[in-house]
Amino acid sequence: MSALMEVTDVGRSFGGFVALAGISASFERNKVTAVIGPNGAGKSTFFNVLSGVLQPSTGSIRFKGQELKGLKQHRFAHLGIARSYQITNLFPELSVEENVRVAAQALKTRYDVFSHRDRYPELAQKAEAALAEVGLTHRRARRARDLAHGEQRALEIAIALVANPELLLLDEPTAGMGPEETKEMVALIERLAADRTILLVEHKMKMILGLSDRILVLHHGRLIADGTPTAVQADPEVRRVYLGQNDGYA
Amino acid sequence: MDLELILMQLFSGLALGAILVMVALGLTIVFGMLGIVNFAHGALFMVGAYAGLWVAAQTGSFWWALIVAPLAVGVLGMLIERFLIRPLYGRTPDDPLLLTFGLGYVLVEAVRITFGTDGIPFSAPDALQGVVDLGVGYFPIYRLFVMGVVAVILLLLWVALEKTRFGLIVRAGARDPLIMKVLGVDVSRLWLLVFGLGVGLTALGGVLAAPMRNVSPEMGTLVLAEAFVVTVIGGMGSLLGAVVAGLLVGVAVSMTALFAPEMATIVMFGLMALILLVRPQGLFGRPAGA
Amino acid sequence: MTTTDLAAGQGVAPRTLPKAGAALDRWRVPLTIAVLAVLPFVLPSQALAVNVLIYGLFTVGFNLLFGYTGLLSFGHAAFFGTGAYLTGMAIALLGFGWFPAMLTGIVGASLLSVVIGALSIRTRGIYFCMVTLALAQLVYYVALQASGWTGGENGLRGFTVVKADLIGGFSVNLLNPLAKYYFIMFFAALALWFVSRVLNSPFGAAIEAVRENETRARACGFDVERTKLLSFVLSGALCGLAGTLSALHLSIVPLDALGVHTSSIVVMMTMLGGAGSFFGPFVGALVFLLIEDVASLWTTHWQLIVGIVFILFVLFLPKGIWGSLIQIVRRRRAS
Amino acid sequence: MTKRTDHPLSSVSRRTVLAGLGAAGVGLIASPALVRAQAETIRIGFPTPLTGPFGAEAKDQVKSAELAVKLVNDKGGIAGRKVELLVRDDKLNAGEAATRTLELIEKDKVHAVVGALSSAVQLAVNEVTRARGVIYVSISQSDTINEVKDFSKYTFHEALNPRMTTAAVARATFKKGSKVALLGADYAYGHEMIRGFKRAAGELGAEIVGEILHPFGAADYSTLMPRIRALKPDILAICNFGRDQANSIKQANDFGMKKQMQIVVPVLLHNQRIAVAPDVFEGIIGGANYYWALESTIPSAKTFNDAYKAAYGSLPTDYGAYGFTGVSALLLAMAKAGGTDTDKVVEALQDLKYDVAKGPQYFRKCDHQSVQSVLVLKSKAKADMKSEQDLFDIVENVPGSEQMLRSCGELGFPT
Repeated sequence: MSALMEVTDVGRSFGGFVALAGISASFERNKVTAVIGPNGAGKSTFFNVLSGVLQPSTGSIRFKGQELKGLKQHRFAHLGIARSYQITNLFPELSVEENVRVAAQALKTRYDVFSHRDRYPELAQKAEAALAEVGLTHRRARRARDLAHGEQRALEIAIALVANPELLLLDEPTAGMGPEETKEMVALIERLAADRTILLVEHKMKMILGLSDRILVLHHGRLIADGTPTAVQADPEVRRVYLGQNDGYA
Repeated sequence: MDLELILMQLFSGLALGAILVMVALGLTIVFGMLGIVNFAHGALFMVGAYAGLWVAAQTGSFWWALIVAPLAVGVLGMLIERFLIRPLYGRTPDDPLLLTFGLGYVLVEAVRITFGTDGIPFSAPDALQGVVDLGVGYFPIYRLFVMGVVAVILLLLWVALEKTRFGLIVRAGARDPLIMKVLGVDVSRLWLLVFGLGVGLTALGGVLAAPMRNVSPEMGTLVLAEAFVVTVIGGMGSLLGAVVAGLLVGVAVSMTALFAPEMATIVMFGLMALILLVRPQGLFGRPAGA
Repeated sequence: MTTTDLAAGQGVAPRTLPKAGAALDRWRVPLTIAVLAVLPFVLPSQALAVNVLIYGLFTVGFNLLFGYTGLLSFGHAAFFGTGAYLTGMAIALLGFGWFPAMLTGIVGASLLSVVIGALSIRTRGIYFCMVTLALAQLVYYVALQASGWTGGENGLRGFTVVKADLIGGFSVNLLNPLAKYYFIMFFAALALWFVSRVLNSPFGAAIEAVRENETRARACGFDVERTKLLSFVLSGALCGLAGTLSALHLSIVPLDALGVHTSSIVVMMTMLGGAGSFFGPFVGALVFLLIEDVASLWTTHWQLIVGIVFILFVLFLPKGIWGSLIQIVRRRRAS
Repeated sequence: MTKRTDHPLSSVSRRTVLAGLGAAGVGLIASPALVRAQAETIRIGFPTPLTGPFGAEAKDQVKSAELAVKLVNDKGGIAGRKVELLVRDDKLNAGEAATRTLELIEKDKVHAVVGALSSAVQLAVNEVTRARGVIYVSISQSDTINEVKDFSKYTFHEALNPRMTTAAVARATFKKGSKVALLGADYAYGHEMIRGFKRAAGELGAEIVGEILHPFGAADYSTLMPRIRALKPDILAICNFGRDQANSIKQANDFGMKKQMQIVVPVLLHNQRIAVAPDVFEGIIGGANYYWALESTIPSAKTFNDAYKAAYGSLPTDYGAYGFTGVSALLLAMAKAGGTDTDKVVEALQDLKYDVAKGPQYFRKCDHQSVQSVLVLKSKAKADMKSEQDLFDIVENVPGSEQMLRSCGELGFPT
């Protein structure tokens, strides 16, 4: 079986500034891969290119054999790629249940202006399932903006999850969380990893080392290391890059 | 069509352009610095004209009106910012737009109550009356004077914004209010001043326009439209854009006048629509959403 | 661009209502129709009641775009006016019956909204507002110039429908104010029912998602541009219907139907009533027209009152009358 | 026509359709009976743009109209019935005017409507009253309403129209061989004035050297001035109205045009002249329906001025006078008809010969246009003004004649 996603020589520049250059990597099914790197290394750009927010300037991205370059962003979700955001990015005035259901709906029906929403019971079921998976069932009727921070992070993942994506891109899922909340999130990601391919950006090294099967290290827009956590930890260039930047994460 | 007429037409176009620049200045500054589309712009222009009228009547001097009225209306602008607009920061950008829209109604009606619904005569000072022979045709001295004033104001603004510390802060504040906080600049006072400046310039435009266009409560309606056209074409918030667009529109209208003068308004709005579609941020504006 | 793009999100009430409101919500169409049905007996005049119907419907159409999709247009007069003009022109110039003429108006307004919508949704926020304003002004000036068809500044006349023939030989006498009221109310009710369906539909959820968070909606798989365009066209069609009814009601089409003033009052009505709520538009239209009607009887400076009321709403009640009521009820329930 | 008695739904339909529209049935019963006591007040609706740029003219109209009503009531009313004027603000908006007129007819049950100050509003009111068979005396200037397309048996035009004013002004100013340039607003009223001047020029042997249109409601005319000057006309006829007129004349003045040509306008507005400095208007010639100084030659003008002064302490204005002559003509006809029976009042208006403020007037048979004198005025220099109200010299008082109007055939009426 071939890789789920194949990234070949992808680059992206803004005006004259090269944010990403010559990245090649392939992602196997049902593995957790972490992308790390110092601030400004190009992690966000890489994520945005993989999720269709930005078009790559060069190179190609294949997902299940299909070229993604040139596709509109909203098509990515339909192909089975979902993402969460680093900064909480919900539908603030909608209820928790509506947040998830509308996400599920995007793949099912987008322009039905006439039948009642309840005519799509499977959407509600999917939403319930996703909420149950992240442990938010009891908050179903709350407005998203009224949730606690940890709960909003969980909802963030539920929205991505409800599309039942094959590839899940998580952008700093534990950002701003305390130790307790972080622990819960790690457990959640571990559960999800059982039957999904996950790509995540994180700063918390301890967590990454425990969670990932593989780590990509970006620096100045280039891929400087790619391997198992142990291999990457031992990599001299990675050590050099992170030396002095060891702000308590590692 | 002889060359003389075309030259004269070109000159009239540039002169009209200068007036359009003047009309749009306040709108573009307030948008550029505060991100607020001031729908009361036309009304404040009109209030400026009436304030000038009142000062001129009290002092008997156009020159006093030219100085005092913009200052007074500028203070009114600061009050508006402080009590009506400031509560809206942090809400959607639509809210200040809607508020100033309502404010426009109030100002027009307030002037109608105070000064009546009819227009009021307002003449240029004797020194500026009459016409001068430009070689290709006659031109009113007063319009030449307005062109001069606009040039001086633009120069002053340019120096103030590009060459002073205040200008540096204002420009930085326009890009990122957060930086201002970090630098310890009192952003709210800055915005108060900028809004006051914008409104004061708008009022100055009103005083200057008064001897050319008759002073009436509705005189701002068209001004708002003209200012929008110029600001949008030039790029909202760009001073250079306002100048280029003002002159461009002036010349376009003037050249239209040679063939189909009745199409002048359509040409203005058509130009604006075209720019919005091809280059929504305008000729010199920063791209939207950035 | 920040990841949380709230530019599209208006300060509007969510559709999620407390349980007390749920019943109200379920019966919203019959309830609105019931209230509308008694309006002619409650308001000072039937002409005012008809205006509440027409402007209420206009506001409902506008609210679909502004309140629910989060797009502030300052050019909706284009659709209202086009609906009105095409209806009048179909009768006066082509000799159509009232119903084909109505269809002409609605279809024409919808087509125009496809064009204006496609051009304007490429921009956002304040720019969207300006593009719609500019394009609507173009439509206005075109109508002013094309005076051979539109009557220009004099307005369109000569299409008074005295009697609307129904199927099977029945007819409604439109010179009788009450009959005309219920005739127009029938179409308003139909439109309300349709809007209610739209809001309850999956598409209704989609536009709210776009309003709340465009970026996220796109990541979820919504084609944001197409969703906005469809909402724009539905909105344009409804406003066109309102224009159509206004033409039949007044038996003239004033050029002002296409003017900035018409675009503005629908914004004001929506803000007064409450953007993004089902009942808001009719509440807004009713309150606005009442203020105007009553105030203009005892002062010529009624615009001062309208302006002040509007400012107070923007400052203190941005959710409008109905939106604020919902909020109060929700707070009560929460505490 | 007995429109108000009609049932909302024709009898056939009531059985079926009404079932679904129960409330309509209620309305049927609720709709007021029409048989009214003979002593009932006569109500006259008066839509006028109290708000907006013509607020001052509108207020003058209301004052004059109320004076006309008062004078009749003081003499015991009409057939023992008091007359009441119901003033409504039409906001200079045709849609608003139509709504207000519907309200006046349906709710206030007026017996007639008088008013309007713009062509669009006038045509809107005309459309509404025509369909409902209500008498309307229009007091706004337009050529359009004279044409057969908008003809209503129930509508009478008290105001002058562009054809009349341009004819009179041209007669007083155009000479054989005069070179005339036309500057006009690009809308119906502007076109009508231009057409009028062109026709008059043809008759008088003057030459039209150019015709320049400007957008309706323009604020700046500077770009048109070089072209006008290049035409080297003897006379510049400015064909626009209100603020457009004030702005274009002011700017023509700024460009020194008055030194090279005589500026004429079809209608010289009293209040507009006050709103603009006297030196701007100095020497400009234009038409008018009324000017108070007529009192030196016309007795009825003196009576009107005196009554107006007694009531309000000032002199009536041009547009104000329309309110007086329009309402007075209607009331005279009602008195002749002995009440408010529509057909009788229409008949009486058709036969009416009246002189209430400006000399003899009557309504022409085919289009119901009031045939009346047109004043040609010249704006005075500030130094020559003896009082605040002393604005114009009367150049000529052109007596009313059907010659000044387009013929009934031209308007599309069967001849």
